[in-house]
Amino acid sequence: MAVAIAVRVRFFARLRELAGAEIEALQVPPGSSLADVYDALRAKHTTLPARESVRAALNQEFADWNATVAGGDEVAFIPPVSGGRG
Amino acid sequence: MAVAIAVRVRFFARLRELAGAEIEALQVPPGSSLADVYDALRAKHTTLPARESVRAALNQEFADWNATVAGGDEVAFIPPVSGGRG
Amino acid sequence: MRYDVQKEPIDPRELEAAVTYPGAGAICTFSGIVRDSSRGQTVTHLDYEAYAEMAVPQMRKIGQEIKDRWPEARVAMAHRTGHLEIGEVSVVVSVSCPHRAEAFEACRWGIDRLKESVPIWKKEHAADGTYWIEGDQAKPVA
Amino acid sequence: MRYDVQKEPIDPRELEAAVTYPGAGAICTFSGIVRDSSRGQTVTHLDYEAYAEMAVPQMRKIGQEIKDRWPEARVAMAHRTGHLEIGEVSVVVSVSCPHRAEAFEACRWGIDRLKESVPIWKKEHAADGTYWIEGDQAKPVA
Repeated sequence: MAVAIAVRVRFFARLRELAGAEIEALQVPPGSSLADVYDALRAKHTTLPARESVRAALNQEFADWNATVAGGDEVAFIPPVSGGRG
Repeated sequence: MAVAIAVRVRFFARLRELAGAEIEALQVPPGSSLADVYDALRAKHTTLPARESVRAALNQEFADWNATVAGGDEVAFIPPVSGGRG
Repeated sequence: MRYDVQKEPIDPRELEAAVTYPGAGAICTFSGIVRDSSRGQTVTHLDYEAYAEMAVPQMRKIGQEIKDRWPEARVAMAHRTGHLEIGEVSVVVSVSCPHRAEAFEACRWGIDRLKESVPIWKKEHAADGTYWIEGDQAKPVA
Repeated sequence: MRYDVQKEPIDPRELEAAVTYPGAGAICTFSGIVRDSSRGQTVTHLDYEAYAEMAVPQMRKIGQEIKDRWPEARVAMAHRTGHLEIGEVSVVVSVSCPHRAEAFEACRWGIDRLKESVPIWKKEHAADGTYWIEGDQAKPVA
């Protein structure tokens, strides 16, 4: 197996509370997608919600779940923003 | 002829400049309409524009040209307001 | 509710303070500013003239029309008179509502009605002369 | 152009000053205010949390979208974070344009886009508990 790559994962708002962490360093196999990263985290933090209700950001931009991560990337999992009619 | 009634006429903006007066006391026959008042003034201040480009106000409310004036009324002749897209 | 025709500069924050209430989630504030050009000409300054005794009641009437359409709205309006330089605030309409859609709509409605029905006139001092602005027309000062 | 995510109170006048220019005839400023109720419940206060390093670039992107649609617009946005009491200003979007129609439209567009795409979250402390507000949903804090 190829050497693992390290990404920095950030959680916000309800996801931060559910994960019990703001920032987490994670090792994933090369070629992992954002979906792979989330699934790995969800295996560990079982209270994290299904991917459908979450958006992913890669290096501070919204990104597709199938985007590939690279070593040193900042990954964030983002619950729906406050939105609403207010 | 019945006794005349006295109204107070106010001019604003371009009409004030054309009339050369801000306030004018005017005697008109009882039963006079706002149109009658304007026509009397226009006979005197010949540079005043045609009635079509002016609105009338009676006692500080917009009024129809055929509204009847009474003694002591405040009459105003109002050019189009600044309006526009600004 | 607050309706002013004033010679002094307008402070939009005072109008916003006048419309705030605990159920308000949204305030929309429109400010009209003196522009440096008009009709393709450079503008140097403006003079505004008001029929103040009528203008304030007309503003109050517009406030009531807004309340009829958006019952939870609170409204404040102010218009300046006299000499205004480029960049100065000539008019402010501020509306609060529980939610933003109504706040935008009611504020837009307020300034549109103000511009068509409140007796205040603009004299434009421009590179090509001095004009009274009457609706879409600019009439040269004799 | 000015885009801020800040713990300190927002001064809408500073944002308006940032968008003013000599050709601007209209400024539309939207302020979001903490309401005393939500979902039929009394709200006591809010906490806002931001992904600030992403929120500011997202605001900048919205400002650019506005410029693409209304090239003469100038835009400023600020969002507060942390503990907010009822009546405090949580967010301000201010847009200047030559004329008012565009100023209203561009400002409305700016706040709508901000609410859907800028990563800032609201935690609502209400009579019936504490909730994260996610879009149209209120999710109880575990």
